[in-house]
This record gives sequence, C-alpha cells and structure tokens, in this order.
Amino acid sequence: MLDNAAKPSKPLVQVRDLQMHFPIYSGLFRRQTGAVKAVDGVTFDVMEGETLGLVGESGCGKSTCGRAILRLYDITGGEVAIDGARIGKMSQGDLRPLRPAMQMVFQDPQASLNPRMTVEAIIREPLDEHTKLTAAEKEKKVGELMDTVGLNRRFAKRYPHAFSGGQRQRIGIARALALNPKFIVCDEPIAALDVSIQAQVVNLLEDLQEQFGLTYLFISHDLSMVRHIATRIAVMYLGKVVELAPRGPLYEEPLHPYTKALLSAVPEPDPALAQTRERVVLQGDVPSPANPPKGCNFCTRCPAVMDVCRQIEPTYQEVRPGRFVACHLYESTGTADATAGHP
Amino acid sequence: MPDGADLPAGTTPVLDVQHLKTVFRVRGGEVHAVNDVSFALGAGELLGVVGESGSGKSVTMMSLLGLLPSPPADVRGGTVTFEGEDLLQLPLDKLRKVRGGRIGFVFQDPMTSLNPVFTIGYQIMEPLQEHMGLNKSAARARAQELLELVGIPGAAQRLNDYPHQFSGGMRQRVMIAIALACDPKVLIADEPTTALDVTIQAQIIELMKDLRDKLGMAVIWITHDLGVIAGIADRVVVMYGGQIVEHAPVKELFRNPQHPYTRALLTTIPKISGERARRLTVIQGQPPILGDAPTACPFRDRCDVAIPRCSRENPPRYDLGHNHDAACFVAKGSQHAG
Amino acid sequence: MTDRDIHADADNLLVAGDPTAPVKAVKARNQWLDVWDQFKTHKGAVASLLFLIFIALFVLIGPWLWGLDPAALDIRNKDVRPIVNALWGAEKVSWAHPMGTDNLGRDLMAQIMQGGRISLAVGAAAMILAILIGTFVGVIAGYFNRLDGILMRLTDLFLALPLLPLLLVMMLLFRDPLRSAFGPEQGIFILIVTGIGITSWMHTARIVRGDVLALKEREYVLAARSIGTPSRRIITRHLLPNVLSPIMVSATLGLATAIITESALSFLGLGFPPDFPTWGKILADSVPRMTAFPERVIWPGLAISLTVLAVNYIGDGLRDALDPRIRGM
Amino acid sequence: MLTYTFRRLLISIPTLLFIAFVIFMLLELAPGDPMAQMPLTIPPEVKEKMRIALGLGEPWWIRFPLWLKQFFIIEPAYWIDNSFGTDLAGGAQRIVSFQSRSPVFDTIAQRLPQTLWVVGMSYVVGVIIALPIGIISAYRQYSVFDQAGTFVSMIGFSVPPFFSGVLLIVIFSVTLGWLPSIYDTTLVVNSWATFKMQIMQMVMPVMVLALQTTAQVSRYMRASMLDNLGQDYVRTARAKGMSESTVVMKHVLRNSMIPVITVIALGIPSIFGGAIITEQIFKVNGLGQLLIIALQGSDIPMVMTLTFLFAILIVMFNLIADVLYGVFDPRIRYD
Amino acid sequence: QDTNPGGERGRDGSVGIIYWQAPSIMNSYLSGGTKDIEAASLVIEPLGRYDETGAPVPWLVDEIPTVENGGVAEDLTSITWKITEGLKWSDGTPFTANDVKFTADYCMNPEGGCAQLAKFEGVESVEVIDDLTVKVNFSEPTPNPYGPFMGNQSPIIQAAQFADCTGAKAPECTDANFKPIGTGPFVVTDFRTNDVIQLEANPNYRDPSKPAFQNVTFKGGGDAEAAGRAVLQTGEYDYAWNLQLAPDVIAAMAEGGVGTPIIAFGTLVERIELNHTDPSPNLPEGERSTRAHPHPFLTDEKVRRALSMAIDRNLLVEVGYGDAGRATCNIVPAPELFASDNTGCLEQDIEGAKALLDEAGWTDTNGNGVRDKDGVEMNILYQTSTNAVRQDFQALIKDWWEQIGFGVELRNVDASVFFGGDPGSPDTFQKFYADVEMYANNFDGTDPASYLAERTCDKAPGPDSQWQGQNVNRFCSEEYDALIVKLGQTAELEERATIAKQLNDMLTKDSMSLLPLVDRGRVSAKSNTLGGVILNTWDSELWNAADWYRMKS
Ligand SMILES: Nc1ncnc2c1ncn2[C@@H]1O[C@H](COP(=O)(O)OP(=O)(O)OP(=O)(O)O)[C@@H](O)[C@H]1O
Ligand SMILES: Nc1ncnc2c1ncn2[C@@H]1O[C@H](COP(=O)(O)OP(=O)(O)OP(=O)(O)O)[C@@H](O)[C@H]1O
Ligand SMILES: [Mg+2]
Ligand SMILES: [Mg+2]
Ligand code: NI
Repeated sequence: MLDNAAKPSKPLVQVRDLQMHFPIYSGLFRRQTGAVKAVDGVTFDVMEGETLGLVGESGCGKSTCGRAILRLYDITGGEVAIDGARIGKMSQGDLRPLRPAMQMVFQDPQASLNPRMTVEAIIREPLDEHTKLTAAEKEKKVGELMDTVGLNRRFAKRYPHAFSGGQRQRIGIARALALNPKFIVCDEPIAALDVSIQAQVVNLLEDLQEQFGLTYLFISHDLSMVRHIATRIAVMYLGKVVELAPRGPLYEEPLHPYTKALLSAVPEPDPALAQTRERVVLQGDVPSPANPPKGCNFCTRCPAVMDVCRQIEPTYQEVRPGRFVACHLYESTGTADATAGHP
Repeated sequence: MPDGADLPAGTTPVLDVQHLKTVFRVRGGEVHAVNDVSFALGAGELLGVVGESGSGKSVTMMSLLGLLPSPPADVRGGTVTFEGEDLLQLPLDKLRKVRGGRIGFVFQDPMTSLNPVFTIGYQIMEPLQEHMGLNKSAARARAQELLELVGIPGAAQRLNDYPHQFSGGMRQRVMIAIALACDPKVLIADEPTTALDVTIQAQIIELMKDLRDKLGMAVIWITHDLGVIAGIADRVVVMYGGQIVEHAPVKELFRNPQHPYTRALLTTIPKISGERARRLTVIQGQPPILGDAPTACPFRDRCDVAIPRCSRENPPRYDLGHNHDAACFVAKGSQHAG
Repeated sequence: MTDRDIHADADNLLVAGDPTAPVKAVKARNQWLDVWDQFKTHKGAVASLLFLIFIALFVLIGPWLWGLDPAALDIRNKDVRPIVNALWGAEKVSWAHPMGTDNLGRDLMAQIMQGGRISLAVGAAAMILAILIGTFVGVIAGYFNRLDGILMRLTDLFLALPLLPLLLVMMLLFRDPLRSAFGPEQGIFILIVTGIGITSWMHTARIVRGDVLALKEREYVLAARSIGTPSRRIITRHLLPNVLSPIMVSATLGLATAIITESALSFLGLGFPPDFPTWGKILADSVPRMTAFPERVIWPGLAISLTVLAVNYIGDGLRDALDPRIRGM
Repeated sequence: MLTYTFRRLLISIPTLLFIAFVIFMLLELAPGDPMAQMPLTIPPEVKEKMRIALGLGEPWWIRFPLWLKQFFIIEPAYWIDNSFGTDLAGGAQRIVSFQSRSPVFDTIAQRLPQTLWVVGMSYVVGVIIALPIGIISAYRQYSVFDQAGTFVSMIGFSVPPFFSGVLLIVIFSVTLGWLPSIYDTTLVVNSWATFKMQIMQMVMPVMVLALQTTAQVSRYMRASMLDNLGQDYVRTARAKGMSESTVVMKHVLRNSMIPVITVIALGIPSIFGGAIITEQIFKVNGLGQLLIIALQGSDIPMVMTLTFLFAILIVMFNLIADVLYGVFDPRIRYD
Repeated sequence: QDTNPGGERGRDGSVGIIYWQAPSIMNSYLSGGTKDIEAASLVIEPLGRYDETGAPVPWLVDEIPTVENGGVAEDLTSITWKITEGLKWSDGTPFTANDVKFTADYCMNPEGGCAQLAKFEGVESVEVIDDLTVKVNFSEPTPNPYGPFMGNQSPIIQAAQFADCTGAKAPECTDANFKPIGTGPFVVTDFRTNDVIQLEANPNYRDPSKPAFQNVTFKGGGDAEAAGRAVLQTGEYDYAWNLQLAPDVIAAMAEGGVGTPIIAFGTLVERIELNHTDPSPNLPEGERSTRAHPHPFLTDEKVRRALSMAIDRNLLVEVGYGDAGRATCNIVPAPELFASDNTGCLEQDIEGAKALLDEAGWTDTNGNGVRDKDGVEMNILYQTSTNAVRQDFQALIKDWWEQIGFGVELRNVDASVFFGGDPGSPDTFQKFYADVEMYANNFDGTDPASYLAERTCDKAPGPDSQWQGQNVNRFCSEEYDALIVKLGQTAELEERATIAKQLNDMLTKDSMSLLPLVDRGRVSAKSNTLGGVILNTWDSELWNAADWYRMKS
C-alpha cells in the first residue's frame, strides 16, 4: 500500500497502525484510568536495503516506536510484519527464533552495556543465546565482529567503562551484528556522542549497510545527520507520523508546518548563512502524550493553525508520489490548493 | 602573549583569565585538564567556546569560580581578574558574593542540576535573598519576573512546582533564570542546549540573544556544536587537549580556520542544506591523554600537516592578525610570528 | 547522569590515544587479578583480610596444633589467669593455658578455637542462607511485577514472626530427623543456621527488590531482551551482578547479626549442646564472673567484634574491587 | 496519595489475618506448656485440670476464631465502653493472659510507658547521635573522624547487649555507684528530683540500645550523604553563592534524608517490640520482658497478642515509610 | 544478730524484695508458681505453717490439731481447726470459719482449675461448726491430714471478695486476684503483673507492733545474678530470693559487704534419672520410652551402679553449690526422721566402676573408646534443662562417664519445654526421650509419702497417661508398690519413717534406679541491715515478713 512504484525494492518491514499505550493506573483498585499514548497509530514500510530515518522532538515516541516494532513491548494495537512474519501478537517465546533477523542499537551506549560484563561477553551473548557454536568458534566470531566494527581485538577482556563513547557504540553495533540480522533499529546511536565521534559511527553504519545489505530504521533528532544517512525520512510528532518523504524533497520543501519548524531550528554552522536564515521558533511545550489535544496533535503550537485543526484529526495520506503528510493544509483536495493556502 | 590581545582593541575586559592551569589528582597520577589557558571577555560580548568532549571546556569555567571539588581538583596557577580582583586568591566568603551574584553559571545538564526536593521558586529565590538581600515577598516577585523573562508561562503558579514537573527545556530555562537572578555582569553557560532537542535549543538561543540585548551582560557560551556558535557568538575560542588552540571572531574563524583541528571540526558536520557529502569526514585517532603537562602539540597524532617540531615542542598561540590567533607551527603567519 | 559523564570523561583519558593501554590490558587479562589489584589498594581491607585469615587458621588449624580438648576438665587447674597477667604478677598463670581456664578448668584457648569454628560457621552459613533467600525473593519480586505484592507481604509476615517460638517449633519438628541424619552437632547446626537464616533475609530482599526495580528498566536489560535472552538468564547474567554491592553490605551486616543472634540464643538457652562452646556462649557464660575474670569476656568479645569489623572492611574493599569502574582507574 | 494509602490499608487486612493465622499456628505447634513453671510437686492430674480451665482443651479451629473475635470485636468494644461509658461489650470474655489471668491489653497498656520511655528514647537518642555522625563522616570522607565513626559503630553493632549492659552496670552501679542498676517502673515523674531519678535510671539502658541504633542509622546516613554530595545540584547551589552550611545542611541533607527517614520509620516497630535482652538486664520490664516471660511461660494469648500487635505495626510502618517517601520526595507520587 | 526491738507498726519505712522471677498473680490457687505463692504469702495466710525446722506452727489458729489434742479424729478421717479469736481481714471484717470453708470450695470447684487441688485430695467435705471452728472430713483415713489450710500453698481467701469468682469465673476477677484481701502483714496497693508489687502494712494486722515496715516494694524480673547484685553489691534491695548461682559468683558478690547470702536446706534433691526403657528414635512413636522396650544397657543394675560410682558428688557440690549443697545418696534427704543413713555413693571410684563394667561383660570390643556388648554400644544421651550450674554438672559427669567407657552426648532443653507437660513435645522430662536426665525435685511439707508413691509402676508416664506421671525412670517393682500400700496404712510416725527409708533405699542404693547427687539448699540474700529474716524452706521464704525490721547500727 505504501509501496512506491518508483522503488523496485520490496518492503522488509511493514508497520500498520501501530499503537503503544502505556497504561496509567490510579484510584483505589488501581484501575486503568488513562494511557500515555506514546505511539498512536503509526503506519509505514521500510524497504529492503534502505535506511528509513525517524525524526522528531524528544519524547515524541521515536524510541517507543522502534522498540515496539521489535516487540520489546507488548503492543497495544496494530500489526508489524518483518520479512513476511507477522510478529505483532506473537509470544516472546515464539519470537525468540526470529530475534536474530532483527536487532537494535540503543540510544545510550553507556546504559545499554552491562557495566559488569566484558566486551567479549557482551558481544558473545547473542551467540550464546542463538547458536550452538563451540567456545573457540564463538571467540573467533567475536574477534571477527570486533574487526568489522573497528575495535581492537585486544580490548576483548575490557569492561565498557574503559571505552570512549564511540567505541562503546561500536560494541553495541557489534552485538547487533552478531547474528547476521537483516533489519536493525538504530535508536539515536549518535545522540550521546561527540561530533567527531558521531561521524565515525555513521560512517561505520554506512559501510556495514553496503557490506551486508542491511536495512536500518534510523531514529534521531539530529536532522543534519539524518539527512546524511537516510534514504527516506518519517517525521514524528506526539506519537504520530506527520510527514514521510524521501530525503531530497523533504529537506528542500518540507510540507508539514512542524517539519518546517524543525528544519528551521537546526543551527547553521556557517555564520554567514546563519544570519540570513529565517527561523520558525515554536512556542510553548509539547503537550503530554497522556492527554493529547483534540484534533491535530500539533494544533497547540502550529504557526499555521486553522479552526478545523482543533476539531478534526487530519488523515495521513499520500499527497504527492512518495510523500505522505497528515495535515489539514493538504487534506483531500490536492497539493496545489494546500500550498496556495499556506503562507 | 600580551594582555588584551584577545580583545578587539580599545575594549576593557570584564573578565580576564591568564595562564590558568588546573590539574586533577587521581589514583595513579594526574590529569592536566586545563593547561595555560588565557582569554578575556569584553563587556556585553558573547564568547563561544568550542572543542570536543573532554577538551577541558567545563573544567576551565568551573576553575574560574572555584567550583571544582578539591580534592581531586587543584588550580595550579594563573589569574582570573574580575572587577579588579583575582578570583583565585579571593577568600571563600568574598568569592561567594561573586558566585551567583555577579557571575552567573548555567550548568551542562539541566536534568540533574536542580535540586529535586525544593520548589523552583525556592531555588530561584535563594540567591536573591543571599546576594540582593531581598525579603521573601520581594524575592518571590523577582523570581516570578525572571521566570516570565525566560519565557515560562504561568510563572506565578509554576514557582511552586518541583523540577521534575518541568520538561528538560523548561528546566534549562529555570537554570538560566537562576543564573540571571542577580543581574550578573557575566554569564557562563556550559553547553546549555546540548541535552535538548533542536526546537527547544532554538527557543533558548533566541532567549539568550534577547536577554543579552536587554541586559547587556557578557556571556561565555560553551558548546561543541559549531552550528550554535555560528548563530550567536561574537568571538570563538577553540579548545583541544586542555589548551586554547585557536581564537578568532566568529566569521573569521569559519571563513579562515587556521588550526588543523578547527578545520577538521568544521568538515565533520553534515550540512542541513546544500550538497550532501557522500561520506562524512572524520578526525582519525583519539583525543590525547592529559597525564602530564604538555610538552608537544596535543593534536599531532591526528594532524594531517604535522611536522617533526610538533612532537618536540608545544606550539604557542601565534597572533595571525585580525584578532585571530592559533597554536600551530604550520598555521599561516605563524612562521613569521614565531 | 553526572557520574556517567564523569566516568565517560575519565575513560577518555584511559583509552584515548594511550598506546600502552592495550598492552596493559593484555597483561592483566585475568579479571580476578584486576580485582585483587584493586582490593590491595584498600589498606583496611587488606589488614582485615590478614586478620580473618589469621582467625581462620587459628580456629581451623589451631585446635590441631594446640591439641587440648576444649571440653577436657582439669578441676585442679581451674581459674587459671591468662599469661599476660604474669606481667603484673598474677599468681595463677600457666604456659599450659596461655589464655587461662574457666571455672571447671577447661582451657580457654581451646574453647575460643573450637567456639570460633562454630561461631564463624554459623555466622557464615546463616548469612549465606539469608542472602540467598533475600536475593531470590528480592529479585523475583522486583522483576516480576505480578509476584511483587505477594512476596512483599510475605516479607512482612517474616518480619513479624518471632524467632524464639519459631526455633522451638523447628527443634520440635526437625531435631530428631536431623540428628539421626547428621549427628547431634550438625543437626543443631543446621537448625540454628536455618532458623537465623530464614528470619533475617527480609532486609536484603527489600533492598534487592528496590534495586532490581530500577535496574530492570536499564537499557542493557532491554538490549538483552532484544537479543532474545529469556528472563531467567536476564536475571542471572544482567541483574544479579549489578545488585552485588548492596548484597555485599547486607552480607557484612548479616554475618554480624548471625553471630550475635547465635550468642543471644545461647544466652536464652536455645543454642548448641552445652559442651559445645561458641563465642557467644563463652561470652554469655562468663558475664557473671566478668569482674573477677575479665579475660573470659574479653577474648570472645574481641573475637566477635574484630571479626565483624574485619568482614565490614573486607566488604568495603571487595565492593570497590568488584566495581569495574573504580577498578579501571 | 490518599487513595494509595487507602488501597494499601485495604490490602493490609487480609495480609494481617494471614499473619495472625501463621503466628497462631506457630505458637500452637511450639512445644512448651503453661504448666511448665508450676512446681513438680503439683500432680499431673491437677495440671491437666488447670490446662482445661485455661481453655487449652479446645482445638485450634475454635480457639483461633475466638481469639480473632476477641481481638477485633470484644477488645475494641471494651475500649469504647471505657472511654465513652457505653456498654457494647456486654461482659464478653476479653483476651486473658494464662499467667496473670488478667486482660492482656491492660498489661500491655501498663507496660507501654516504660518501653516508650526507654526503648523509644534510645531510638531517638540513637538517631540524633547518628545523624551528625553520618553527615560529618560523609562530608569528611576518609578523615580520622570518619574512620573512628566506622570503627566505633561496627564495634557497637557487634557487641551483644547482654555483655555491654552488664559491663555498664558493673562500672556505673557496682563500682562507681552512680546509677541504679534496677529500673523503677513505679517512679512517677512529678518533680525535679524524680525527673533526675528517671534520667539516671534511663541512662544505661538507653546507652546500650542507642549504640545499636546509632551504628546502623549513621551508616545509612553516611552512604546517603555520599551519594548526594556528588550530585550536580550541589555544584549549582555553590555556584549560586550559597554558604557551605546552606549547601550541606539544606540542599544535600534534605535529599539524603529521604532514604534515611524511611529506614528510621521502618525501625520504629522494633521500639514497640521492646528490647528483650536489654530490658531483662536492666529490669525495665517493658514489652520485651513481657514477651519473653510470656514465651517462657507459654502464655499463648499474651504472645499471640503481642506478636500480632507487632505485626500490625510492621505492616503499618512499611506503609508509612512508603507514604513518607512520597511526601518527602516530590518526584514520587503514588497516583 | 540483735532482735527486733519492737515498737510501732510501720516504723522502719520501706523494704525492697527482689525476685528474679516476677510474680504474675497474687492468688495461690490460680498459679502454683513458687514466686506467686511466696508473693501472696505476704498477704494471705494459711491456718498453720511449718517453721524453719519443718515443725508445724499454728498461725491463724491457737494450736495445730493432732490426735493427741483431739483435733484429729482417732480414725484419721477428720481434722478440726479452731480459729484464733478476733482475727480481722485487712478490710476490717472478721475472719470466720466461713472463709475457710469457702476457700476449700473455691479450690475444689471442678471448673476452677485450682493449682492446689492436690492439697485437698481426699477431702470429702468442709464443715463450718461455728464461726471459729471448721472441720475437714476425709473420705478415708488420712495419716497426714495437714494438706488443706496448712503451709503456704493453701492460704485462706476472703469469701466476700471471691464469692463471684468461683469456677469458670475465677480468672475474670482480676482485681481480686491481684489485690486479695488477706490477714497477712501487708496489703497490696499496686500490682503490676510480672513486674512490681507495692504493698503497705496491713492496718488490721493482729499484732499492733507489726509489721515494722510500712511499705514493701516487691520487684520481679531479670535474672538471679542481677538480683544478687542488687542486694549484695549495690544495696538497692534488701532481700533477694533463690540465688541460683555458682558459689564462687555469690562469694565474689558477697565481698561487697552490703549483704549476706543465707542458706537453708529442705528436701530438694538434684538427681540423675536413668531411663529403664528404650528411648531410641528408631522405635515407633508411642513405643519409645515405654516398658514395651527395656533399655539396652541401663536395665543392667551393674551398669547403673558403675555410673553412680564414677561420679564425685562432693566435687559437684563444690563446683555448683558450695555451702548451699550437700552431697547425698538419698532421694529423701530430710527431715531427719525420714532420711536414710545411706552414704555409700559419696566416694568416687572410677576403677571400681570400670571393674564392675568389665565384670558385667561390657568391654570395648571394637576399640572405639566406647564399651559394648552384643553390638550394643554404651552411648548415652544426657539431657537436662538450660541452667549454668546444670551445664557445669553435665560437663563434669560427661567427663567421668567417658573415663569409664561410655559415650556421652549432652543436650539442654529450655526449661519451659523441659518441665512443661506438653505431650506433643519430645523434650519434656516426663517423656524422657533420652537415656539419662537430670533435674531436681522435692516434696511439700514434711511427709514424703506421696512423693515416694509417685514411683510406683502405674505412675510411669506413657502414651496412655498423656505422658504425665512422675515415675520418669519407669522403675517398676512389685515389692516397692506393696510397701507403698503399706505406708498408706501406717499412721505411727516412727514406723512410717522406717518404711520411707526402706523405700528410699530401694530406689537408690539397692537398685540404683536413679542417682541422687546433691541435696540442694536454698540460697537467698539479705541486706546486712535487714533483721528478723529466717530462711524457711518448708514454707514461704517470706513466712515471717511480719517480723522483719531494719537494724539500727
Ligand atoms: N515504560 C513507559 N511507561 C510510561 N510511559 C513511557 C514509557 N516509556 C516511554 N514513555 C513515554 O512515552 C513517550 C515517548 O517516549 P520515547 O522514549 O519513545 O520518546 P523519544 O521520542 O524516544 O524521545 P527521546 O528523543 O528523548 O529519546 C514519552 O512521553 C515517555 O514519557
Ligand atoms: N573530577 C575529575 N577527576 C579527574 N578528571 C576529571 C574530572 N573532571 C574532569 N576531568 C577531566 O578533565 C578533562 C576536561 O573535562 P571537561 O569536563 O572540562 O571537558 P569538556 O570539554 O567540558 O567536555 P564535554 O563536552 O564532554 O562537557 C577531561 O579529560 C576529564 O577527564
Ligand atoms: Mg528515545
Ligand atoms: Mg563539559
Ligand atoms: Ni548519573
């Protein structure tokens, strides 16, 4: 359905109306009285071999989305299919054999490595769980993986704290690669890193993609980095995807007002350009996902808000080939009007 | 290097740091985190400080106000002249008057820098009562004013809220409000936006610009995000390995970077617009270990233009004209200056 | 956050560009050697370890070297004073009984040795039992939300259980079977250890539960889940090693509590067979003659206190040593 | 918060009933007999008759519900009758001790004051001493003060009270003759002299017990302070120009007290449990002595009631500790 | 010691008594505990008491009824007491024969669970003849009619106060039980159970110059050591009861010079019972320690004798009791009339014991240090209650027995379990799931008949009797049983004594069915300023508290 005729590749991951609500309990008998709608109806495909960027503000549900796709949570609704297998409602036990195909690189390289395990043990853990290799074979494989991600093999017996952020992230990547996955969710793999190290990790990811034909879901809030790595980009706001487009068009001509604001907020590392840039500074804070506003989620901060936005939730639809937007500005009638109606 | 060399001619510095040196004593040796750092800050000026993680930015600034825990920290030398007094020699009770009173400090991590068990109001009012001698109600009124100033809606009610009830961006704004509480002459902001996402970062940058124009204070803004610097700084100091390796007005620096580290830094950042690089440039190698006082150029191992002299001698900061200097033997104009 | 940042920074200086670092890592490959190296830097811990080794040798090899039976009566040589009293000219001292004898002429040194065996064994075994139960309950309660409520109420129940009737019931139910299975001493030993153990695990359980509640939200636990690691291995591989340090503290205090509880039981007449000295019992029995024969309370009192103190310091040292972050520096 | 508390209270009821049942069965199973303290000269037939008169002839499934009824219905009824002059109880049988044949609640009420005075005071004193020790130890970590604190508290923790108590008596009562060795429970404090007497007789038991409390609480305080001294907000406070005492005693202390307060709250039930050995040594005859005498005399109604009251306190203070956590730490909200 | 100078009631202020076991009730009929009975004896009194020599003395009567003075019927079926005229209860009402009768009814009420029921054994009825005369009728001739109303166990309680407290209601009368109205020298003003009793002089006491003390503080709780310390060292109290402490400890305390230990002997004998039945845990429950299975080696008289010979009783006394003990070979050590002259066991004879065992065929055939025969190893489980002196005894005796080739395992059991009759517990002394056990026992008053009668075959505890009964070693001899019957029919004192000695010897030197060790005296302590104290083991220690006074130096 999302399939783009222009793209020859087939979707590896299909996400349909994915919902992930964290229940809020209260009252005398701890009845569920509400929910944090961290992810609230997200639909997209990830094509084989591509990198889908997922961007948005902090707390908009990016990580939750990524984790829900890998079924690290028991999802509230919707369906996820990876390589044809519908995993949305599978039990964790049934999922286990499928785990090798889908892996994750975590947001915080420090927090996602057990401080009391050696690097070798960390990278070996997936092998222990899913393969029947002998100890020697595992050691060899761990060594290879370390080579692949560019870690000195001699560091194998060290603990994570003894590494720099970039090296730690490499350990996380090596762990994710251990089982030859097809699909990797990279949850802000560079957010916690220094600029110069960020580049190292991004390059590594790209190299690996080339080498093994990996598919990435690349979560980030660093728009410049996403622009660099992603083929297509989905923009999230408060649990929903508001815009999805190929990289080029999105940066050149963002459609959704939120995307525009987001892009304009990125600081320009060139003082000459910086002073000429027009900025859309959003006012106010992101509403709580436990209590999203009526109508369009973005209506509280949108510079182009209309009355209809406060009443009716916009539908997420393809407004141009390969470009999906959920905004009343582009609703039903077609692009021409919408752009016209937009200042 | 001569005093005031950092400043555009004719301005007198509000804060003048000369030859600052800070060492941490740790198990198994010492960490020379800040080595012979000198810079000056003019009134109403915004000085950007960039450098990769661990290059000593935070330590430098905290040394100024004696905020480092000692032990392990030990400020070994240098002078910090502020309003005619050397802060490093000041007795603690006088220094306390400077801290929070005339120099405000915004820390790197807004999530942990506020005390979780006191209300925001209390925490803003504290320095007001301490330094300006305001009574409770006056302090409260002022606190409310400050919250409004940093753009927090419903300030009156929010004074009674606890930090955890604020979002990260709001907490950072509260930190700024605290730092601004006593109308400081100088505001030191240590990566105030690194932990935030772009939209909030944009809000804070706008706020800063505003406040600076309104209050006319001098600001030191630490970051490793060159994009931010490009947007707001007047002058930039680039730190590497505990030293200032380059210093220039902002446009000059971006147009004409002289230190190889600065150049490398500028190329690593992917651009939001324009041509998309096929591959990101990386600075190969690892940052230096600061185990000893430097005897050689700290960047030599990663430098693509290193010459043998780099590993024998630590280059001094060569004045390159146009208020621009760089600590590199191979920088343009260093030859004649050296 | 902060600690993380500081460590991260500190790490840079270790790894970063240090050409000798890998070499060092290769040399110190054995992680237990690392632990030992770190442990050695804690002076109190090393001194305590030496003391504990001394005590252990004293009670284990001592009786074998010393050869006197702690229960052997020598009524003619009763109330011999310790040899140090000779310094200020006490009348009744004898090299045959360097620590003196009691009112029936039993050799105090032999008793302290024999008593130490039991006290230390009871202390250690009861502590280990308490730690095992406490850790198990704590981890399960913390990890499985559904079991949390019921396990914590169970903890309340055990907190409310009175130790004395419990021990009496256990004696009633299990003494004879245990006696026939393990002999009288071991039987009582098992009973006492179990009694103390199952009434002192609750604090550990609470602490461990609290930590696990926080730890299980850590990203590395999620990472393990993403790999497909089943719960039981998540617990053993990722959670347990990280709650080690509070467990260590509980263990230290637990050892002290167990030794003292045993002595209180002796005091209340519920302990080992009467011809079985323990430090607690030697102490309790000597209290009435404290003024006339202070040595009889000093020896066991010192033994208990110093052991507890030593274990405390060793616990501190070990906690530091086992933390790879601190060790790394 | 309120609903949370209420919900926890509701859960406590089945928990407590279950605890009561377990304790009852434990006592039921326990060997020992209320006749044990009767001289051997009393013939067995007579003892058997006495047992039956105590109600021991009935099986447990009759006696347990009876006890529950007495505890939850009759005793409160008597209490209400006493305070409001009503007549709800209608002369129903109260819980009566085997040993004294008097209502156990009367005895407990009689014992409560001295236990609160001595054990409670020792707790207060222990905590009051422990807090500054913990704070200073942490603020000056690894200083001489800190090392000495560790040393003394560990020793304090490891010396059994049956020894330290007697030692104090030998020193202060026998040798020096300064303090009484026997606590006078009948002393009524109504003048300066009697107040002085009261203080004198409390000094030693309070010291012995406080040592243990101090040892534990100061350790917790120290650990907690150490955790917080390294936090970022401490630096913020300093950067604001706050004086060192404000920084430590306000910012750090307030945060450090959160876990310590719960530890302290959790220790309070043990006050009401009395201090068996210490009370015995100083003849304080509080609840601890009552319990041990009842245990030794197999006075089941007394043991059962005391233990169950203790269980109630444990459950309540666990709840209070959780609620306190929420009160003192604004980050925690239970609903 | 100077004598009571006499004078006005209450002239000497207050006196402090400390009992390390705390009294829990003041009604001797609801608790048989010594501490309770003795505390009560300050308030309520019997008609007649025994003095420190064991001789009966009239107390609330003019004379002790005997056959000679006609008080006891010739056929021994009744006894008539004549109450002294003019006696008043402490509330001022007159003391009458009705109160005496009421007391008997109170105790004999089947629902009351009266602890002193044994005192009223054989009582058919109590008749009030007139206000001051009361007659007790027995159902059969009773050679010793001094059970009811004689001695501290059966004091008279006031009918008016206890009228509503009979039978099942007895425990509900807390007030009466805690503050009985009595004829004794003191009245309770404040009773705190298991803690402290405060008393003041009885304003209606029969002797206007007594008691010398206006107030009594009767403190309970703690341990014997603390009680001793309070009297002997710190002088906080004037009288401490029953200091069960090692002699050297008491001696050390007494050096303080504030107080003095006082000693008196009664009939209490520390003894070792030798189990005649097999306590092996391998036997099915219900057959263990019953006559169905004789003990594998303790049934051998030579073995028992050897065990006795190995013991140095004098040393035991020296270690455990000092002046407060006397080595004895008798189970009835007093009164003199009834005490056998048996001293054969006093000399320790290890070699003799070994020879005896060899002779009996018990030798160490397998070289493990323990004698055996036919595969039976002489391993002994030796149990007693928890108590410092007993544990010292255990250690010493174990040592001697091991010297003659026994294997000895010690066990101590909490006293509340050991002496509790809980049939569910394996550790009671009656159940005797051990080979030998040690405890002390005595008899009330001066007549050992019922005490000796406890040793007949049918008094052996067993599953049928709910493990009750005092013949704990399960000794059984028809000859002995017959002699007991004979004793029951004999009234003449000399003859009774002869029979009693014979019975004592049958149990001890003839059969060695049990090993008497020490005749234990009672050690109490009194302040050096407390006068008039006469330690009495035949009655309450506080029997003459009315005569106590403060000595002036
Ligand atoms: N386990 C949870 N229970 C309840 N709420 C949760 C849970 N995990 C996440 N949330 C909430 O869901 C929302 C989305 O969180 P998520 O971590 O997915 O954000 P994010 O987009 O990844 O943000 P960031 O960029 O900061 O990582 C947040 O409001 C968060 O508070
Ligand atoms: N308490 C400390 N003990 C030892 N070394 C320290 C300590 N604090 C900082 N350092 C060292 O000082 C050096 C400079 O640290 P600093 O925090 O100033 O870096 P920074 O430039 O602010 O980096 P970032 O961008 O990550 O904040 C680092 O190498 C760090 O390891
Ligand atoms: Mg995230
Ligand atoms: Mg920094
Ligand atoms: Ni942290």
